[in-house]
This record gives sequence, structure tokens and C-alpha cells, in this order.
Amino acid sequence: MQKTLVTIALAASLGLAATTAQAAILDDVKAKGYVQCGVTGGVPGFSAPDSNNVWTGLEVDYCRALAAAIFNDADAVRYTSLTSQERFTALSAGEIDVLSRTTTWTMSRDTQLGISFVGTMFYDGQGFMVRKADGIASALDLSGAAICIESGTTTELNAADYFAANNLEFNTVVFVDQDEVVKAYEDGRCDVYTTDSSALAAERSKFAVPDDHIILPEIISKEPLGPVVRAGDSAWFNIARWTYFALLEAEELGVSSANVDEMLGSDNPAIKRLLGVEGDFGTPLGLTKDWAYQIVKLVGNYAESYERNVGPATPIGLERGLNALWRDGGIQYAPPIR
Amino acid sequence: MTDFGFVRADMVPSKPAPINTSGVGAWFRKNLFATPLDGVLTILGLVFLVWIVPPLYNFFIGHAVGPGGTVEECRLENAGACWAYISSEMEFFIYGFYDIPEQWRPNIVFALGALLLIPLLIPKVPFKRTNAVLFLLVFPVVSYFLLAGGVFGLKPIPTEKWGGLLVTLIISVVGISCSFPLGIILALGRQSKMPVIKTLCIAFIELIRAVPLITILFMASIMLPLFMPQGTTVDKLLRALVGVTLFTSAYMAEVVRGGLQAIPRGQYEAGASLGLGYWQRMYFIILPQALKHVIPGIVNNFISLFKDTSLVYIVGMKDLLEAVKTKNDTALEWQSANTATTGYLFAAMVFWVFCFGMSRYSMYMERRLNTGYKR
Amino acid sequence: MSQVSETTVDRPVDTSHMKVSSTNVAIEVIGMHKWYSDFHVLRDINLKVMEGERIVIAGPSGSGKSTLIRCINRLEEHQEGQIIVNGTELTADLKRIDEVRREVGMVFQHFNLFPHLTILENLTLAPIWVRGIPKAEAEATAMHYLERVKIPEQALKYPGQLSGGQQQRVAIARSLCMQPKIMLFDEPTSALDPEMVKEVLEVMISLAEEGMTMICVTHEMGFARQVANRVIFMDQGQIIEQNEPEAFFSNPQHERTKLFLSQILH
Amino acid sequence: MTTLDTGPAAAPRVAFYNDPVIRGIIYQVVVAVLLVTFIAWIVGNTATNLAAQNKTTGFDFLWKTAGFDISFSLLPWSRGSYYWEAFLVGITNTLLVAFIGIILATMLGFTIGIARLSSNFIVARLATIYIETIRNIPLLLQLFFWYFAVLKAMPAVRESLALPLDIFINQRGLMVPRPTPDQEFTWVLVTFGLALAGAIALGIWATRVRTLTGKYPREVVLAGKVADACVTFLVAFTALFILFSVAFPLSHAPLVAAVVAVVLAAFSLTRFAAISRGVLTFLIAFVLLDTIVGAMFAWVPSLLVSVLSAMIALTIARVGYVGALSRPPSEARFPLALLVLIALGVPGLVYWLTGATLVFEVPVLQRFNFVGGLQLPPEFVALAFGLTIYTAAFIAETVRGGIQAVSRGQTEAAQSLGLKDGDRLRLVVVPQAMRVIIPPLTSQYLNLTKNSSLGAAIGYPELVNVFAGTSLNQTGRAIECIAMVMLVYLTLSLLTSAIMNWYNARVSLVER
Amino acid sequence: MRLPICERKAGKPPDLTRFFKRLLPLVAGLACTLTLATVPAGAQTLQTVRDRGFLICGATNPLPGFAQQDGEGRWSGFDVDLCRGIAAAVLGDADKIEFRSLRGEARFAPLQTGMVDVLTRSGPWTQRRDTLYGAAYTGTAFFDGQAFLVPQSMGVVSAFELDNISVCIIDGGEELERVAEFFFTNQASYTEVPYEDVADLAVAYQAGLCQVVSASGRQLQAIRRALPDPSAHRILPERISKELLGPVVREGDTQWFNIVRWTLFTLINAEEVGITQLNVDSLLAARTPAVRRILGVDGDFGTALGLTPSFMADVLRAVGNYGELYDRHFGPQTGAALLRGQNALWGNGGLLYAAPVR
Repeated sequence: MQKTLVTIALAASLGLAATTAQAAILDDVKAKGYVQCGVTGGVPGFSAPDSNNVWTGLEVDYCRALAAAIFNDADAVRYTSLTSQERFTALSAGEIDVLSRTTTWTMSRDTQLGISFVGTMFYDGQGFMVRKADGIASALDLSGAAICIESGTTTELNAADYFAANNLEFNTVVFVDQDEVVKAYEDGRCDVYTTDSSALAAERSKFAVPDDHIILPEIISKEPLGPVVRAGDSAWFNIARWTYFALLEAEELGVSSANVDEMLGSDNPAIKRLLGVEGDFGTPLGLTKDWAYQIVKLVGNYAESYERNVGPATPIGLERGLNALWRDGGIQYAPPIR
Repeated sequence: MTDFGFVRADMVPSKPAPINTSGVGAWFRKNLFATPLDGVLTILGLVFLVWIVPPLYNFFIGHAVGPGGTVEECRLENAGACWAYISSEMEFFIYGFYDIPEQWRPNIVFALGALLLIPLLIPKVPFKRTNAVLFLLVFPVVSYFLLAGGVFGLKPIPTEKWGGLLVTLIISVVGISCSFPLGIILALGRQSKMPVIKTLCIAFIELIRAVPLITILFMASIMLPLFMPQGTTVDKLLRALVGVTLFTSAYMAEVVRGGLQAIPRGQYEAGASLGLGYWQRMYFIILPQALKHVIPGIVNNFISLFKDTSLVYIVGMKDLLEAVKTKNDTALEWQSANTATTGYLFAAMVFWVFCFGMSRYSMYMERRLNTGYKR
Repeated sequence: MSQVSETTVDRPVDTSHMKVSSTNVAIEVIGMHKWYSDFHVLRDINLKVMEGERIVIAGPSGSGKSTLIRCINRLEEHQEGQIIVNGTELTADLKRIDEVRREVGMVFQHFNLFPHLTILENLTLAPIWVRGIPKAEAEATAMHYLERVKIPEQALKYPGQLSGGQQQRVAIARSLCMQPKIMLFDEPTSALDPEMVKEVLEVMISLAEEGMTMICVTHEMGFARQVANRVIFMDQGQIIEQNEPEAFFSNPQHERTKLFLSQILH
Repeated sequence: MTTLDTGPAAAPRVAFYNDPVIRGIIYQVVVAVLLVTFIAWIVGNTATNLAAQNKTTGFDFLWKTAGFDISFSLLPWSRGSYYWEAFLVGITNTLLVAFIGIILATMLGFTIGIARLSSNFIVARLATIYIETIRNIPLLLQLFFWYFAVLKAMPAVRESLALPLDIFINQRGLMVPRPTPDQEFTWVLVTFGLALAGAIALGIWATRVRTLTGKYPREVVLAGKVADACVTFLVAFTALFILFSVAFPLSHAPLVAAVVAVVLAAFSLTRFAAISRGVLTFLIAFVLLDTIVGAMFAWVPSLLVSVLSAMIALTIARVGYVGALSRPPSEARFPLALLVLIALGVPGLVYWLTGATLVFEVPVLQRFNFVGGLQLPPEFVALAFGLTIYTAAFIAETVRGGIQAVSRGQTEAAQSLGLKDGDRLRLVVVPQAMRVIIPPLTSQYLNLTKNSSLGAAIGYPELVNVFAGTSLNQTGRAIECIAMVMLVYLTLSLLTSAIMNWYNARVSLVER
Repeated sequence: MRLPICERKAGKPPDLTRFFKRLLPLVAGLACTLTLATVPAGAQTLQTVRDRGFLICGATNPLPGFAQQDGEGRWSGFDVDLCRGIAAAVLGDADKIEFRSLRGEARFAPLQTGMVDVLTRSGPWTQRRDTLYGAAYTGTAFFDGQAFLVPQSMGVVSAFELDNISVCIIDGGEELERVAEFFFTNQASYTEVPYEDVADLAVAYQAGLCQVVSASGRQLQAIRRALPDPSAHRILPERISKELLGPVVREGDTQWFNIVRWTLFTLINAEEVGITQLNVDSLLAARTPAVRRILGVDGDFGTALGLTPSFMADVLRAVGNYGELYDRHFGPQTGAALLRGQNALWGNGGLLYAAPVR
């Protein structure tokens, strides 16, 4: 009996084990027919199963865009739900082709773990929340306002630095705990509440009337979250990088999934290049000419993905802020496709 | 009566016990008010019940929002458990990300498993051997191909998409059926006279038993990729299976060893005197007796294993518990005060039913075979 | 339980002390009934035991023999009737129970020695902690009784190291250390191998020779014949017949008794 | 795994090798070779992989600054601390939660285990329900439940649940008073240690004398009587004081309490001791019941609660009274009160004489938060709570098994020898039960310690979380971190099993 | 790193259990193999530079402000300072560089053949350059784009005010299109005056052949600096195209890529937390975690790159932070101040953003 069981186990393991070659990730991805994408266990807006049990989110859309660029099929993605402990090992070991999992780009990770950050899909960082009725539009209007803040954290230091740098009067009400800070703000103890902007949004969604509060566009500390690939395969790095840039470029050029087909007829050379009507920018990447067209067609541009997953219309309710395009006051900026 | 001779002429008829030793009153007296202290304990117990039962009833049933309810009802001030949330997310809890149109496949596997397992568990049903072979050898293969697809025109469904109760059951069933033989081999190895094999088995068993399962799974998830040749990856489900199986087999080995030690020397000698080889001796004589001795321990291990499947969240599998937790965290549309509690309670009930069933079955078998330990 | 043997002691039994001379009542049971919940296990038991009397209780299993003697030192509670031991009536009063138990020794079928204590400690435990006897004295007494049961050399061993017969003799010695006035034996030999039965019976006989009041539930009919001055036959929770051993064995009156004796004596 | 690959199924079939000795050697050589190959293969792979990922190995990272925060630490910790300090913090946090869990689980487990054997239907059934519910649900789920469903649903800070003794519970965890001893308090601690040792020594001596002579020493008996009276006074005074100042406010509460307590203490020295004891039992029972039941049924009129409590307390008092009646005279009684008094009273005296102060820094709700006191984070509370509840169910079963393992015959034999209930338990049942209980109990303790690693799932910074989690994540030194963590558990386990082997060898029953 | 256990062959193990005794050598062996097996491979560029003793650094075309040669043949400028920063990081000495000005389109060839180690300016970052030439852009050092140079006298402060003007533009690239598009969307009118060469633009503007010049910001800056009175001219802040300039390295050497990328990020991060060339040493005692990390007081971010733990402090000591670098070459004291604009930090309205040192 034991023998047969061992045989079954071996057979199963052979069946389940997949292999990837280290060197040419693209070839390997093409060979297996899908992109293996590392995601979170479930963070609403970024990567989480929706009500149909399909992975959705900003980071998931990135993976879908990658798949669209390679296979012309945004669904050619398999998701691996990873804990924060195992994410980098999984990436280094080739279990996943790309890690798109609320991972903050930091120096130690970028340089010590054998991985490369592709870019910043989402600029997170400390932000401010105010009551809508106060009519404040920018953090620069906050001079003298009472700010609820968690004491002894970098939050406090960041805020102090920001106010000093902008010559604003800094007036804080300090608490030891996050919940208390929220409570104090809700009770009207202070005018402003500051913490990481995605947390701000989450807290706001818990308020009785979330719409009475707005999150200001300014972000004053840095938590750049972005996709990560294994270091050492430049071709794959370039694909990952330019997929991200294509999402931005499409938004900048006003190409969306809705109008991408009519845009094929556009006279704008930048659009022509993006959509592969003019020039061939796919081949150097190892992709087809219309790679960016497929991305936009199947996934949409950055703005669409943002609005769909974390934008103001969703329960997450995040304003674009820093994540707006450079020309709209944000810092999302892509080199041109040329 | 001082006179010696006495012969009873009429038998004393059995008469009903005095009212204070029988009937409801007696039961009450004996079980609830035997001594004043007992009475006090009874009253305190009742006070406790009066205190705890109504709120529990209200939470679970009274004020609970039934499966057809809406999230608004769940958000009411005094609403109880939000069963509507469970029923709306049930698919995820059972199948995880498994493609919805393909969910008939796990269903068939469930049905097949039940169909093969139930007769196996009922002692009276014949064809045990055939049944066991079907369940242990044919069923896993069929299930694997049915679930994974890729043959006979079935849509391939990668294991990353499997989840919920499906994964919990897969891991526990495979873990149970693999760790059992492995545990026996380890136990035999530990009893072996060959120093190298003995040392290895002891080292393996003791090492595994010394560390928490969570670290074994950590190894499976973080270190295994480092140990493998470059570019080789091992499926996550397989990793969880291997981790859980190895872990349980060490415990199983210790239980089996207990059984082996309980077998008198004479049995070994008798086996040897019949000219049986080592494996024949073990298979026909020693193991059947030893295993019978330790059924409770084995089942306890199975229960632990079943509960331990919840740890596979470490390797990123969405088993039942992790599926519930994921939905608790991410199903914003169902957010209410009791949503998370309801989710956990649901998972707890499912786990409880399985574990309790197993323990009762073990007690039943124990009584049947009448070999259980006194403890 | 079902094993009924007729081991006898080969040596002549000294019956000189065995005549009941006392007129003091050691145990009196009057109209006693006992139920296990609804099961009427002892029915209308009436029994008077004089000091120095040796009574053997026989009967098929389940007839209530053991229950009866267990009632006598209140290991079981009776519901109706009276049990008076040494002039003390047994009630729920803990003090009286303690008093009675101090006077009544009991030997169990399964010895019930304390496995975690040495033989000597088994013997001195109760004298020290119940009677407050100094340890040295208690040990001297213990050694005395161990010699009586002929195993003084085992004093420092643990019960687990002794044979069944030795254990039962230790158990008897343990009871004797409390210097009881009455000894109850609950099938003392039925858990023993035949060759060990004899050594235990030896001890019991020598005890009888000293004039100890004894109630003995046993299947050892040889013992009953040699030692008892009364044999009680019980069935269905009641005393069916009682008589002097000779008369009992040679001329049973009740049908039930006849049947029983024919079965065990062939 | 390798050991399996070489099941003797691969036995050479050549007749020459049928010699069992040679065959055994061959098996072993094959296994050893396979194992070594396997290890070499793994090591080779690892080296290649690490090189390919441009990763370094070694333990040098331990002397680098960690740069992350640990939310809860007994040792001083800052972002600038080193990784080896993180390792220590992880170990201490693990040991802390394990230690507290073990103590609480032992208490709860013994209670439940004994309750399960109770002849009282309700008590036994409640205990059974507890055990069957708890041990059939995964611990991880229970931790999630306590942490996410219960603690998060606790009241906010300003609506904290106030428990007696200035303990507060809220979303942010458990706030308990923090003892702040001063310099002189060291002496109190020292005296406490000495007094405790003295009391134990006295107890042992008295018992020895009791065994040798049959009586406790005269002085001890006398002192025991006095101590009985003192303890009676203290307990009565406390209960009465609470009663008169909280439940039924009375002017001059301390005075009244003192007078009544003195009367009770005086009675306890006379032949009316049983009455004194009954009254005392009533007082304690009533105060406790009135408080607890009152808190449980806040909506029931307090008078009703008081009447009910009084009735129950009366019954308990009767039990106490009857128990006291059948108590052996003080000459034959172990002088427990005396020993307690020595162990607590002497340090108390030193405390008073030296003028040492032990002020409890009470957590105080300031405008928005509790300040002061010892604030235990919710992760800790949830983990300690979950581990306690879960392990207690298993300990209860162990205890039940241990008690049941002592056959009824042992009890009956002891009874028939005339041993009193207390002596019977102390001399016969407990020693036998404990030798059955202790080995599995130890493995439950070990399990609890290992299970504390699940704290990682709810964010309690124990060893696995701090070291195999955060540190590993920061440094990427997977092998080193996990090996160190496993080594800690291995050490704990080997130590425990070494102690257990020693214990087993010591207590195992001698058999033929 | 070496375990003591490796050396002694498990002489007298502690008296625990028997199996542990046997396990010990096994574990020891495994631990030794694991801990000793190491080596980062493929660190060629860094090693090459180290062996050579100096860094070879290139940029396309000399361009005033970015890279210019003084009378003695010494190179200075924004690009050169970037190189100096990298040299400081790698060699600890900012002066150990050889700067090469490369002309024409052939600029990637020297990089690929290893003739230069890094290009600090090589034409704007485009997809083709990033993917086709075996080069990799490490990040953005300078945000640029097509802009307008106007005389101060015109009184215009924004490009949106421009109407009815003549514009000198380079012919041949996309510049013409951009301008056309810009004026079309603004519904403004203009006349284009196309020229073949950048040098001609300056001449034409000076000669008054057009009122406005439109070219990339950096070219306008160069033109403006060449004018007799730079302060009489203004570069309008709007950028009508996207051009990103940044250091480029060969593809495939991740370590070198990271060194260059993080040298650049160091400059930006330093400006953000306020570390300057002047205060870098006094800040060694600072308590702010971000400062301590950059200066190598807390943590070690250098070793993994093959550099010293304090390499970021070395960089800052040598060249200052990004703001200082910018001001040195485009600030008011150059006489032709170029507003930071997009090159301001992200918190100050610009686009400069670097991942944190953590």
C-alpha cells in the first residue's frame, strides 16, 4: 500500500511541478502561456477577490496589462497569493514572474534582494483629511489648523517637516493611538487628520457620512508602491517597465479602452506610435507591434484602472493626488514611446 | 436471626426504589443536589446559563439576519449574526477562485469522496478491500484530473485557483492518507536495529516534533525555492501538502511506535518462527495489532492535522479559514459590525463538525474494537 | 468471578479459638434495602454477627454479596433499614463513618495496594495519618504483621514487584496494621492463580484461628468448610439460606442453594 | 524523506546478500549515500541560487542595526537596535506569552478537568461542552476570532470596560496597574523569599515530626491556632469592609468591620469555631456572589441579586459549617494558615517597618487615552487568551485522564483504611494522578509554546514573527533566520524532554 | 563568517540525547557548507572601474551648464557632477573620473563596448533607446521638454500668452509639430522660422530674425547663456513635450545599474531631508532616521552594492545634494537662472521623486 501511495505522490508532484528557466523569462512565460503574478492575500482596491471571486485591483490590472501585452489576452494571468514574508523568495525563485503586491520600493529591497523595482504604480504616503465644509482645497491652506496626529511616529516628523518647509504654522493635537486620533478628529477636536493616504481613505469609509470629509491631494511622505521583477533579465525588466509606462502614456494621450479603436485612426504621431500604427516598438521588447494597443484595449489606461479600483467612486475613495499625471499636478510621468 | 438455620421461604419481590432513589426527583437529587455544595454549583451553573444563553440565542438566531437578508439589516444597531453574508459568499468559502462554471467538478469530487468514504466507515458494509483501494488509489487520481483539468477536454484550472473548503479537505485527506504510511515506516525505522536508519528516523521525528508547524511551512514557502535547482518551482498546494504530511507523519510515527511497543515479544517471535520475512511479519502480524491499539491516537492526529490545515495561509493557500478572512477583510459591500464575527463563527462551525465527527467516530470504533486505552 | 475452586489448606486447622464465645454483637443489619437507581440490589437483609464469628457469604455473581459487605463499611450507601457496627449506626454522618471504618478492615479482590508506596509505607500510611502513631512504632507493627503474613523480606519493595498472592497478603497485613475488630474480605482469592490462593488462605485461616471477626465473600468452599461457623447463601439480593457449614453443604434446603452447590461442587 | 526512498523494497535479490547482517549494512550504506547525495544536492542548489540572486550568507547581519519597530518588547528596543537584539526580543516575547499562558491554562485546565468529573450534571456538562467546542476548532481560527472579532469589538478607549482593581479593557488591549517598587522594596522581596522558604521548611519539619511522633510539635500547634485566628480576622475584616463600604454603605465601616472580625476571630479559638467559620464563609461567598452576579445581570434589581446571593451564600456557609464540624482538632491538622501567615505576614511586617513603598501606577483615562500602568497590546491579550483557552481544554482532558487513571479501588482502599478525604487526596490520589498527568501536561506546555508562534498571524511580535518574519524580510537571510528560529524551538523541546526523561525515570512505577 | 563548530569535530557534545550526538556532525557540516557558500557573481563593471582606478563617464555633446570645458580643458557642469558623484560612491574620490564628450548618434556604442562606464546624458529617455540599444536608463536626473525663450522685454511670463509671434525652431524633428499643436490648441497664431542647426537658432534669435526660440529647455539654456546679457531673456516655465534625461548604463549588470540609480536617488533624497555638502558631517550626529540611514549611521545599504556603508555620505560630501548641484549649474550665480520647475522635488510642485533609503 505504501508503495502505491508513494507512486501517486510522485505522479502528483510531477504533474503539479512546473519549471521555469531563469534566464529568459519572456520565452518561458510565452511557453507556458500565462504570466504568474504575485499578489496580496487581499487588500481591497489593490488586489482582492471581487464578488465573483475574480482577482481585481490596481495591482491586478498591472498583471493583466502585462498579459495583454504578451498574449493579447488580459486573462492569461495566474495569481499567486503571497504573504509578505515569502514574496521576495517566491520572486527570486521564479515561482512568479512579477510581483505586484503593495510592495514599497526601498533601497535595501532594490539592492539587496536580487530584485528590481519597475516603477511606481501607486505613490502612497502621508496625507491629510479635512471636513468638506471647511472648504480647504490644498494642504498649503492648512496654516494654523489643529491637526490630529499620532505621536512619536514618523507621521509627526513628516508633518512637522512639511509645515516648516512650506512656512505654515504648525499646530498639533497629539495622541498615542490611531483610533484615538480618528475619534478626536471625528469629534471635532481638530480640523485635520493625517496619516498614510490609503489608511486615510479606509478610515474615511468607516465614518458615518464619508462624503463629509475629503482627502487633500498632497502627500508628504514617500511610500512608492510598485511592481517588482527579478534582477538580471533586462528584456523582462523592459517589458515590465514599458507596460507600466504604456498605461501612463495612454492616459496622457487620452487613449482609453473605450476609444482605442477609433484612436487607431488618429493623426497624432504619439498615439500612432503607442498603438503601433506607426513604427514598431514591440519587437525590441520581444512583443508584437500592437502590444500597447492590446493593453489599452483589454485593460484600459492608468486612469481607468485607478478610477475603477481605488478612485473616488469606489469604497476606497482615493483622489488621484500624486498619482495624477505630471501635467495634472501629480508626478506620474512616463518617457515617451519613440 | 441468631439461630443459624435460615431458609428463605418467600422471595422478597423487587419493589420500586423509595422515591428518593429513583425517578426524576432522585435524578435531580443525585445529579444536581447530592450535597449542599452540589446544590450551590448547580445554582451557579444555572445562573451562568441564564446569563449566557439568551444573548447567544439572540446573536445566532433571534436577531440574526437570515440567508436572504440584506447588508442594511446586518448594519442595524442590534442585529445579530449576519448569515446573509455567509450565504452570499458561500461559493468563495467552498471553492475559492475555482471558475464558477466549472464548479460541478469539485462537486463531483465531494460526492465521490462521500460515496466511497461512507461505506468505508460503516463496518457492516462489505467489499472493504475494494472500497479502500478505490478510495486510496483511484479516487485521488480521478479527483486530481477532474479538479486540475487539462485532460478529456476539461478546462485546466491551476491549483492557485483552488480554495476554501475544497483545499482544506484536499490537504487533510491527502495528508491523512500519506502521513499514515509514512508514519508507519518512520516508526518501524525507529524500532529498527540498523543504527543509521534508526538515527535518521529518530532525528527526523524529533526535529519535526520539536518545531511548530508554522516554521515547517515557512521552510516550504521560503526555503524550498532555494533548495531546488534554479528555475524549478513546486506548486504551492504540493508544498503545503508535503509540509503538512511530513509534520503529521512524525507525530503519527510516535503513536504507531506506542502501538508497536505494546505488542508482546512473543508475537514477533511467533511471526519469525513461521518463517515470515520482515515485511510479511509486520504486515500480517504486528501492524494490525499495533494499529488497533492506537486508533484513538491516530484519530487524534487526524483531527490535529485537519485543524492544522488552517496554517497553510503561510504558503498563500486560501483554505477555508483564509478564504473567510479574505472576505472579512475585502468584502467592503458586506461591512458591518458582526460580519467578521459571523465569518469566523461559520468557519468554526465547519471545522467543529468535521473534527467532532472524527472524534465521535473514533470513540465508536474504539468501543467496537474494544481496544481503546482506558484514558 | 466465575472461577470457583476448592483449595484447602493441608494442615489441620486449629479450631480451638474458633468457638464463638462472645455474646457481643459486632455487626447488626436490620431490614436493609439498597437500590442502584431503580435496581433493587439488596432486599430485606437481616444479619447479626457476633464478635469472633466467621461468616462466609456465597452465591452466584450479581447476587449482591459484595454490595452487602461494602455497605458494612459504607463504601456503598443503603437506603432503608439499619446497619449497626460495633454499636455505631451508619448514617451520612462522616464522623460515624470514620469511626466505623477505623474498626473495620477490608481486603479487596484486586488488592488495591498503593503502587507508588513501598510495602512498608503501604502498611504504615494509615496508622501514621489516621491514628497518629509515631513512625517507628508504626513500622514495628508493620514488620510484625509482615512477618505474620510471611513476607517481611519484601518490606522495601514496591507492590508492582510482588506476586499476586504476596500482594494480597500485604493487603491483609495493611488492614491488620489498623488493628481492626472486624475484617471484611471481598473475594480475596478470585484474582489469584491457584497456587497463590493457598498462601492467602493460610493467612486468613491463621487470622480466624486468632478469633478475628470475619465476613468473607468467597467461592472457596473448602475454606468455608474449614473455618466458617456460618455460611450465607445469597441470590437476587437476598439471603436465601444460612447455616453451619456442615449442614449447609451436606443438606441444602432451598432449591436455589442446591442448584448452586451442585454446580460448583459437581 | 530520503529514508523512505530506500525502503528495503530495493533489496538485492542475490542469495549471497541474504545474510541479514550484510543486508543491513547494505541498506544503511544505500540510505547514507542517498542522504548525503540529497544534502549535497540541496547545498549545491542553494549555493547556486544564492549566487545567482547575488545574495550573501552568514550571520554577520546579526550585528547590523535592524531599523524597524517592534510594538511590544520587554527588553529595551529602538530602531537602532541590532538584529541579535531582535532575536532576543522575539525569544523573550515568546517566553513571556508562553509563561503566562501556561500558568493560566494550568489553572483553567485543572478546574475544567475536575469539573468534568464532577458528579454534578450541569457542571460536568458545561465542562464537556467547553472541551468539545474548543478542542475541535483550529487555534488559528480562535486567535483570529479573539483578535479580529472580539478585541476589535471592544469598547473604544473612553468607554473602556472597567474591571475591578483598576484594570481596563478596550480596543487597545488590557491596561493593568504597574507596580513601581522603591529601593526599600527590595528588602520586602528578599524577606518574602526567605519567609516563603522558611514557611516551606517549617511545613516540612512539622510534617516530619508528625510522622515520627504522631503529633505536630506543640509550638506549631499553638502558633497555628493563633494564625488561624489572625487569618480569620483578616479575611473577615476584608470581606466586611467591602460589604459595608460598597454593598451596604455604613458609616464607620472600618470600625464595625474590625469589631465583628475580632469577635469572629475570638470565636474561632473556642469550641464555636465552626460557627465562626460558617459566618466567614457566608461573608466571602456573599461579597463575591453579589459583585459577580450583580455585574452579570445589571438589569436585575440589585435587591433581588442580593437576596439570591444571600441564599446561595447561606448554603455555602452551611457547607463550610459542616466541614468545620468534622475538621480534625488543630493538633492533627496541618498548620496551613500559619505557613501562609508567615509567608505573607513577615514581608508585610518588613514592608511596614522599613517604610518601603510599592505604589501601583494605575492606568488613568486622560482626555483621550490611558496614561500610566502596564498597557498590554491587544495582540498579546488575544494570543495569551487564545492559547489559554485552547490549551486548557487539552489540559483538562489530561487531568481527567490522570484522575481517572487512579482506579476507584485506590480510593476505596484508602477509605476503608479510614483516611480522611484530605489525606486520601494528598497521600494516595494526587501522587498517582500526577505521575500520569505530568508527562502529557509537559507536552501540552511545549505545544502551547510552539503554538505561540501563531501569534505571527495576528501580529504579536514573538520569535517567528520578529525573526522569521520581519528580520527575514528585511535581510533576506532566509536560511539563517529560519535555522535560528528552529534551533530555539529545538533547544526548548530537547531541554523539556531531557527533564521529562529524568522525571519519568524518577517516578515511574516499579514493576516486576 | 565561520562557525566555531566547523573547526572542532564535535569533540564532546553536551550530554543530551543520543541521537543529537549523531546529528551534530551532520548539522555542523550542513551549516558550514551553507555559510561558506557565497559570492556575488557578475559584478564586472564595478570591478573593472575599481581595477582601472578611475571612472569613465560620458555625455552627448558639450552643452553649457551640463558639460563644458574650461580653458584648461577641465570639464564641469551638471553631467560632470553626476559623474563625480558616481566616482565618489564607487572609488571614494570624486576626482577620479575621465569625462568624455561624445558626439552624434554613436553615443551608445562606446557604452556597449565598455569604453565608457556610464552616460550621464545621452539624449532623452525613449522606448527605443531604452530597449533597443542594450542600454538601460537608471532614472531621471533632469526633466526637460520643449520650451520657449523670449526676451524679457516682451513682458511675457507664460507660454500661453504667446500670440502673433515668429518662432525659430529646429527643422527635422518633432519640434515643429509640437509648436503647431501647442498654438493650435491655444488658438494662437505664429510664424515658424525653421533652421537646420541649433547653432543657427541662437544666431537668428540674436539677429532678430524671430521673436521667440523654441527648443528643448537645456538647449535654450545654452543659447541663453551664450547671449551677451542672459538676464535679459527668459525661458518660459511651460514644457510642451516630455524629455527625460538621466544616467544610462549597459544592460545586464544589475549591480552597476543599482549603483548608478541609487547614487542619483541619494542626491534627491538628500535634498529632501536637507543634507547638504556643508552640513553632511555635522548631521552625522542627527537623530532623524532618514538622515542617519543616508549617512550610513544606521543600517548598511552599501555593502550589498559592493560599496562602503557610508558611500552616500561620500557622494554628498563630494557634490552636494541635487538642489545644490542644480543651483551650481543653473542657479542665479550662473547669471542665467533656470527655474527648478519640473525639476523641483515632488513635494515642492516638481516631479523629482526617489524611492526612500530604508
